[in-house]
Amino acid sequence: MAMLRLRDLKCYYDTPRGVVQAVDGVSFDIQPNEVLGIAGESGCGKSTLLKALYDYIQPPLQIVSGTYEADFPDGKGKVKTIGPGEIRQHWWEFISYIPQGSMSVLNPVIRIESQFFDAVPRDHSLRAVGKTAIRERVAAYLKELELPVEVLKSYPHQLSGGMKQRVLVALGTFLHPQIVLADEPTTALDVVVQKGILLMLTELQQQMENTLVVVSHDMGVHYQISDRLAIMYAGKLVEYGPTDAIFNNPAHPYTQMLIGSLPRVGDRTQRVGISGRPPNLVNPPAGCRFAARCPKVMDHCAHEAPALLQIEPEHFVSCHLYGERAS
Amino acid sequence: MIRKNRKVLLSVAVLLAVVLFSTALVTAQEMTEVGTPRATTLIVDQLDGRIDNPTQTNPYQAGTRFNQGLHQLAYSNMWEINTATGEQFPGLAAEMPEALNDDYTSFRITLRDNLRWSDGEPITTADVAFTIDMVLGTPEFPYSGFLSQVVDSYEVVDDLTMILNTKRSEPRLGYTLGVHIWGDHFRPVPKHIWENEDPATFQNYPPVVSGPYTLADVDPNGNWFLYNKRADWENTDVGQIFGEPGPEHVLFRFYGTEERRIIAGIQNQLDIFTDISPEAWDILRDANPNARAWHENFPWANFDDPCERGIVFSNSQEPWDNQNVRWAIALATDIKSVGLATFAGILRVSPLAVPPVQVIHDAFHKPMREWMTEFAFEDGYQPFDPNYAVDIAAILAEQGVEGMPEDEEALVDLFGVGWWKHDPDKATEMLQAEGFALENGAWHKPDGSPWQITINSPSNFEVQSQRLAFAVADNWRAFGIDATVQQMDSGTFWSNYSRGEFDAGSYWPGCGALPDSWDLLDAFWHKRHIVPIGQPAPGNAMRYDSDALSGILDQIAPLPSDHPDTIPLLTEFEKQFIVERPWLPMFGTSKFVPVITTYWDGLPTADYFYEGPWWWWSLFKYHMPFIQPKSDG
Amino acid sequence: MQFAKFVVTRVIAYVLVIWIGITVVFFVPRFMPSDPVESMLGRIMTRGAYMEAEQVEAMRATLTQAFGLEGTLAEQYFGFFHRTFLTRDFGPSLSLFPTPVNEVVGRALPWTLGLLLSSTIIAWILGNAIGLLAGYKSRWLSSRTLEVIAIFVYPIPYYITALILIILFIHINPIFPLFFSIRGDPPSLEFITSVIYNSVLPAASIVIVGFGWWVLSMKALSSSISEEDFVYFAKLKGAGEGRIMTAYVLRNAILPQVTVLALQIGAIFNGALITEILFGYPGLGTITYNAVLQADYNLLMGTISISIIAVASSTLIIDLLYPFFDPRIRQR
Amino acid sequence: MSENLLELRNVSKVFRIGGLVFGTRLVAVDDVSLSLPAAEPSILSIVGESGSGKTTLARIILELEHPTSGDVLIEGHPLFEKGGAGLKGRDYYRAVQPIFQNPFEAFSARKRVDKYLFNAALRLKIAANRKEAREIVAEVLESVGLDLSRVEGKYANQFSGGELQRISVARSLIPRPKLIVADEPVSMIDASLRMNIVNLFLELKERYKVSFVYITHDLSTAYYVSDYIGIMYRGSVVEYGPSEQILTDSAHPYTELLLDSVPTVDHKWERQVALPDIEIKEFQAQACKFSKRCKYVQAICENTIPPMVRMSAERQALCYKPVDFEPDATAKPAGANL
Amino acid sequence: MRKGSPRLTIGLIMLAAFIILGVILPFFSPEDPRSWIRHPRNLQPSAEHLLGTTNLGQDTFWLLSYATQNSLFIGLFVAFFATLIGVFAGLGAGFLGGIPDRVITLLADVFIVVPSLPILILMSSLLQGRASLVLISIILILFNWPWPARQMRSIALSMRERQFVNTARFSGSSTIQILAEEIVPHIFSWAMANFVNTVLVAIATESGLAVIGLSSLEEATLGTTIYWALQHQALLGRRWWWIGSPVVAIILLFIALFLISTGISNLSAERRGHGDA
Repeated sequence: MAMLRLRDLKCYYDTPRGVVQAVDGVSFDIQPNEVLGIAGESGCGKSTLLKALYDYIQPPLQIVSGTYEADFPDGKGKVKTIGPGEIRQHWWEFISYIPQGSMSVLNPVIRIESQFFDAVPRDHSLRAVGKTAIRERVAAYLKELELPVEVLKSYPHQLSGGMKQRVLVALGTFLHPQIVLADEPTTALDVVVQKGILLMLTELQQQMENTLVVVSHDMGVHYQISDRLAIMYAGKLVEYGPTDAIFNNPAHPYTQMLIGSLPRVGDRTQRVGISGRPPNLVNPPAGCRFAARCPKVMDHCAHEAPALLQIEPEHFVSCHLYGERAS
Repeated sequence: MIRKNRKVLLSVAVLLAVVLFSTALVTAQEMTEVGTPRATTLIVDQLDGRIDNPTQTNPYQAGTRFNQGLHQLAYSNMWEINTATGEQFPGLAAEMPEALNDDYTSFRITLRDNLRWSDGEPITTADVAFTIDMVLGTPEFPYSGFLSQVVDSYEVVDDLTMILNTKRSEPRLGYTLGVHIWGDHFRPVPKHIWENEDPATFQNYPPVVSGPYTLADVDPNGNWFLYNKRADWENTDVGQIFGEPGPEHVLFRFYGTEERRIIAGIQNQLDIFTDISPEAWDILRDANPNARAWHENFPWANFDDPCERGIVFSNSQEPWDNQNVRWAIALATDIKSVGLATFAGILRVSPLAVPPVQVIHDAFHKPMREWMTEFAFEDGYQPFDPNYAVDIAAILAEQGVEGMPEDEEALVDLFGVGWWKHDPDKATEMLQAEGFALENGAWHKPDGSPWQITINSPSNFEVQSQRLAFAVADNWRAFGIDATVQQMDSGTFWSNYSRGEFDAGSYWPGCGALPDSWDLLDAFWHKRHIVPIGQPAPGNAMRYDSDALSGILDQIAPLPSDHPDTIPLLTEFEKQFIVERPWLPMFGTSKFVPVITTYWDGLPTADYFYEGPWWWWSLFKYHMPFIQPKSDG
Repeated sequence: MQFAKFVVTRVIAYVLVIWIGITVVFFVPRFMPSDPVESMLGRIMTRGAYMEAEQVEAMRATLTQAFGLEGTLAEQYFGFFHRTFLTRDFGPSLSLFPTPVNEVVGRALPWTLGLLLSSTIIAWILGNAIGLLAGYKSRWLSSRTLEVIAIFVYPIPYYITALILIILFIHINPIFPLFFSIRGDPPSLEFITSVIYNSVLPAASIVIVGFGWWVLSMKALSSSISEEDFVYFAKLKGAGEGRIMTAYVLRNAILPQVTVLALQIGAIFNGALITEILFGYPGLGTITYNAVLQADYNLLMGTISISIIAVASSTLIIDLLYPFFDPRIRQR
Repeated sequence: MSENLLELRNVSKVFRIGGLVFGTRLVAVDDVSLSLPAAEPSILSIVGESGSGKTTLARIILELEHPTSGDVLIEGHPLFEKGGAGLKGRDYYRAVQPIFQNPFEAFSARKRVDKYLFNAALRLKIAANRKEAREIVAEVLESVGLDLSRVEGKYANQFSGGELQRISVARSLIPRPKLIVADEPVSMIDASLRMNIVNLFLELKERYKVSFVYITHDLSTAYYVSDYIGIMYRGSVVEYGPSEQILTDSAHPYTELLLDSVPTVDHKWERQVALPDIEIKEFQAQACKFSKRCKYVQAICENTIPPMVRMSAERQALCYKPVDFEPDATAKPAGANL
Repeated sequence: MRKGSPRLTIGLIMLAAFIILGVILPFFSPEDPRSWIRHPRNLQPSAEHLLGTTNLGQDTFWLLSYATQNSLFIGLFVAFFATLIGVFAGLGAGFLGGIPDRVITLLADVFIVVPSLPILILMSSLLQGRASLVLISIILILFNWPWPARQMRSIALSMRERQFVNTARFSGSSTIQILAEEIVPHIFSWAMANFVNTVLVAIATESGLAVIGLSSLEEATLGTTIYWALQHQALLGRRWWWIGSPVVAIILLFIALFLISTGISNLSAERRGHGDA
């Protein structure tokens, strides 16, 4: 049974220039105890999807239609189904968020420690035991993660980018949430640091046996850590399935191109990037949104939107290539 | 949110508390802010504003201020003046100085009996002698230089009598060492206090004084000075001459800008005003029924200020060295429009070198009116316009002014004997004869350059002269001269004057409170004072070099005031003055010095004229016995 | 490390600023056309005291000597610096001779500093508080209203506010005293309440005008900081609105405001000067004004030097305190 | 004239950080010597993590930074020699051109993008008049796959990052430079679009016979395009040589670590983490700067600064490992190039 | 952000009204409104005298028009030169560095820290009350250039590091061309806002000086008009049209300039693309 279920979720931004259809009818399930990767280029709606998952819907963003629900163990052995507006009551203990851009998400003028306190929900049992106790718990947790305890007394500018990101990982996992959302957790970091942080994330996931959702535009990262992969393009889910299945047998032309463009050390054969730019989400094309850039484009792609089809066990794709085959 | 609202509530509460607290203060106001009963405290406007050195009461130091009550109430002078009668009278002295020889170089001076210092010690000739020695022996005192020119030697005869020998002839010793205008610097001090001090640095606070009041308290910020009536007022000259002073306390107070003073008057927090503008008087009159100016009705103002106002020329510089130019500019001036613009016509004109204060007006202006009317230039042109008073009264009546007298005599008493005609044609003719040219409505000097006149004016420390300058400039511009006004602070204003570094100026070299104003006329016009331009002048800053005027002054010099030739010779001077026209006196100064009669009776007015309304003169102490708390009825 | 350098350069700049400022102030009045001796003589003579030419000369010599205006300009200059910085003595006031300038300025300085300090702090706190609300809660009607009020109040010159306050609260509705008088002795409650009571209006006129600027600048700052990632993340952390507003937005937005406060001290001082003159408040403003009117070199030197030192020092103090607000400067 | 197009001779750059009293020196570039032969157009990649000094090195080559010591020679002309007859002004700009990391930063938001292209053609005296300039601009735009009519009259924010970076490349081609220095040209661009730019370099190298210095932290693209690779660590070039050799047979343990960290899609990572220590300490260490993280570390690495070891004519490494930790075998001093 | 343009529009309309009042109307004035007793004193507003007459018999409307002219002159003169000097000094300091930078920065600091009003009072007195509007303006320039200079210096310092400057340099642009094409467009809107703000400061300072009687009192400025009105007790005498018209004019002028100033900065923020999500 999936612990998190999305059904035809549409999240739009209401801007002066029109309605941006950032997430437009996405459906999938997130299973417990796995690493889910969400891939796609910038502006494809993956960060918006993450916001929706995190139940942080603020104007101008709004849920237009669709449903979103999660299973929340209430601590008494029972599982409660909660939806938008309720999930946010359980931030950090049920669901947590590791933001991208560690350089700017930490308040430059207060100590890391205080920024930790702010993430402990007001009704959390830890609050009752007092600040000193929280401080000790946090320090102990950092030690567990092999992070220097001094960082708690530091200001953000005193830490390197990697250290800040590790602090954020610690923050996101401190209360052992069921779901950890990580939005581009390693962008702008060097490969060595990137590897360290990704491994730290997956190790923690394995320890806690919870679910980690990682958003990244780097297919290499997904290959390394995800169990399951969702490929998004222009607000739509275009392919969804186990990571290995997708890498072994990429179904959607977009996925194929994403994987095909990856350079590999030791391989100097010609790689082709994807040309063109994604469509404007204020006024997206009627049919397949990838049609304009698709090397395998067909006549009806331009005006008929493809549906999400299962092509092999747990492997879904949204493309007319397969629609035809299936029909 | 709640916390924020609580903050708002708190601040509202604090504000309310402050408001209530302060209203309570205002309503509980039967006492003055300095803690004296309002009903027995006379509150006087402080002429000099805030006094930044309030506890410096050593009367001889250069920076000591007096107008905050010090010389009005605390220090008595040897000889004082009565501006109502135009005579000097003895103050601390028992008699006017008695000349012992015909050269006027040796005098007997006697003191009143039974005078005491405020600490109870008797005032004797030893104190006067000590004061002379002390001042002469302290060159740091500015007055030291002056006194050393006067005193040669003295001889103490007994406690109340002494002989004073002067270095030169002093036919007016009462003027030299006593008050004949404002006050005098010769103020005897108590020997028993001063002999133990270094006079140059002695603060003298609180001062032991000879006057009827003692300085009881001062505001460390110099905003107020409180004086208490001496219990032994009988041992002061005021007590001996006029009896017991009325007010228990006199508070000199600085309220700030004029509007604040007016508000104070409206709120009955000020009994006696110094010098306000006519507009301010209009407001005060409307807002406080107990406000009373010198005259009960129009023109309200007192015209007896001892200096008249007008336009001074730098007479040694062209074109002012030309008598015809000076006359032409006089005829180009429309005195009525100047008067209206300056003080709404509430002014008394003066064509003479002495101010039209009542005693002088009676002694010179009115007797000379006929002569002036007849006076003619060589070409027969008669410049005098004797109808000024009647004409201005008509204009004012048209503007809705009420309560003016009907007959010409009374109007002349009020508005003056007349002034020079406004005759631009004659002025043009005279100027053209001197080589000036009128081109495109603008005057050019004989050398072809445009005629520009800069009139120096006081910035805002002397309102009437300031406004007069603007009004005259306006007038002259209308005539075609490029006249501008240059406002200056007092330091600049006076040093430019003294150095002769000016073109024209709204200065006032026409002063006097008594009929014999020889000393002032001599200082203003005698040619022996002339120094080159650029050097500070000891007198005659106009640098007007006239043998005729100097000659007449020399004739008057050896004569005492009461000599029968004095007044005729002074009249002779005035006639010559009109012929030569060295400056352009215009108006006696109108002083709006209102009083508020809510708490007091007996404040001087035109109807109750025992002394002029000069609260900043040393004669103010003689008002005190006349001023009495208002009786409950 | 950085901090030591910061302090050293800041102090050097402080000394240079004061030196240049005071040098300018020393020379400007020496070239003033008005002469204190003539001014004093003029004052004596307009009061009608008659003197013979020799007597005037004698008096003039006495005054020149007494005022200590002898010697070359250079001698006076070095003498002045020597006095000012070694003996901290500005000599006697000329127009109040022989009262020492120190005494006059010393009496006025606490008043000006008090007025300046209290009104500046009140305006700063009030303005920043409203600006924070207006910037962070820009959708609230109340914060928008306050912002509009600030826009209209900001450009009103000090003196107009002062005059309006005088008319409203002294004339029409006499709540506050017309007459500046302080009762009681310094430590007493009576003294303190009377100081507050007498200072409310002058302070209010500075506050009313001053706070508008802080509202507007704080609003701009806090609305841009509200869009920063760390504020966004704080919301994601579930931190309370109050906490975000204070610890996240305010803590960051206040830093530039501290810097600007240091720069604005001079401008606020100017406003205080005019306010003092209009309210008859016993501070440096009125003294400076009187000193100019009477061409009192020594007093002018005293008041302006003290003004420069006071303003430069407050600026320095704020600058030196700044690192305690901003950990990035403190610890680098 | 000179057999090297670009030559770095013992280039060092020291920054002072901190105050007068307690400030420290930071050697951002530490005695770097490199050369790029002139015979064939080639691509040299400088690879390193942030803080390795690679951007400072690029800025020195671009004359945007003055080296503390050492010199840079372009076709044998020293750039920084005092009073020397180095390349100056227009001559230099005709020889060397930059491509910057963030294309949105490289063009003013208030100036039309095409103005930069036309200016380059006219002001560097490549085109005699506007018409010629138009031809040249059209040609270079075409060579990066863009059409002048689509670029003309637009501002930077009207393009996507990928497009703008291509315009940036086109601009650098206008004076037909010998050398283009590209500082992390793809790091701000989506992974899926990076290859477009990188491929462009390969194409242009052939078409315009232009050499590139390609600064990056991404080993995979570096390998994909380069002829030579220099690996930088804490200011030093720790390994240098033909890219093939370096990546298939790396000599320096740091290169190994880098290679191992690339998120490839070939094999999954082994679970091990070796994260860097506080940076300043490493910069100042009187030892091998990598010794703290090196899995081959030996005593000698922690108390001596290792020398530059030459493995072959074209390969060198700053490490004791290739010589089996024998200091004697390293007699040849660093920096003495070909 | 979108309220930027209405602000600017309202501000510009208001300013246009002032320009008509202060620049165009004085040419049509039937008289020199500074001269006294042209008309009966203290008239109420009427068709003949739109804002009544003063206690000195001047037509308040025409007086206001002259005053606006002079005040605008002071404001624009001071703002123009202070901004110009400030921008060049700041750019110079930022780009040249070294000694010029230190000197300029120090001078700017001196003029920022030294309170200007005592010096202004002193200078007015130094000039023997001959403090013409031009001289007052020059002194105001002296005290107002450091603000833009300081800001410009830091902008220049950051500009120096901006890549597009390097791009231009590598495109063969000279320093002057870089200044004109790259730097100036970036600081233009900022300089405009500073200009407008300085207009405001200059008018306020001059009128402040006038209110304590230290400006050029024969000239009609908004400040001297207030001075004369106060001198004649227009406030307590409730001659509102006299005292009120310059005060209201100052406030409205300030609001107009303020709206323009914020409008410009909002507009430029919008142009820079901060307007969209």
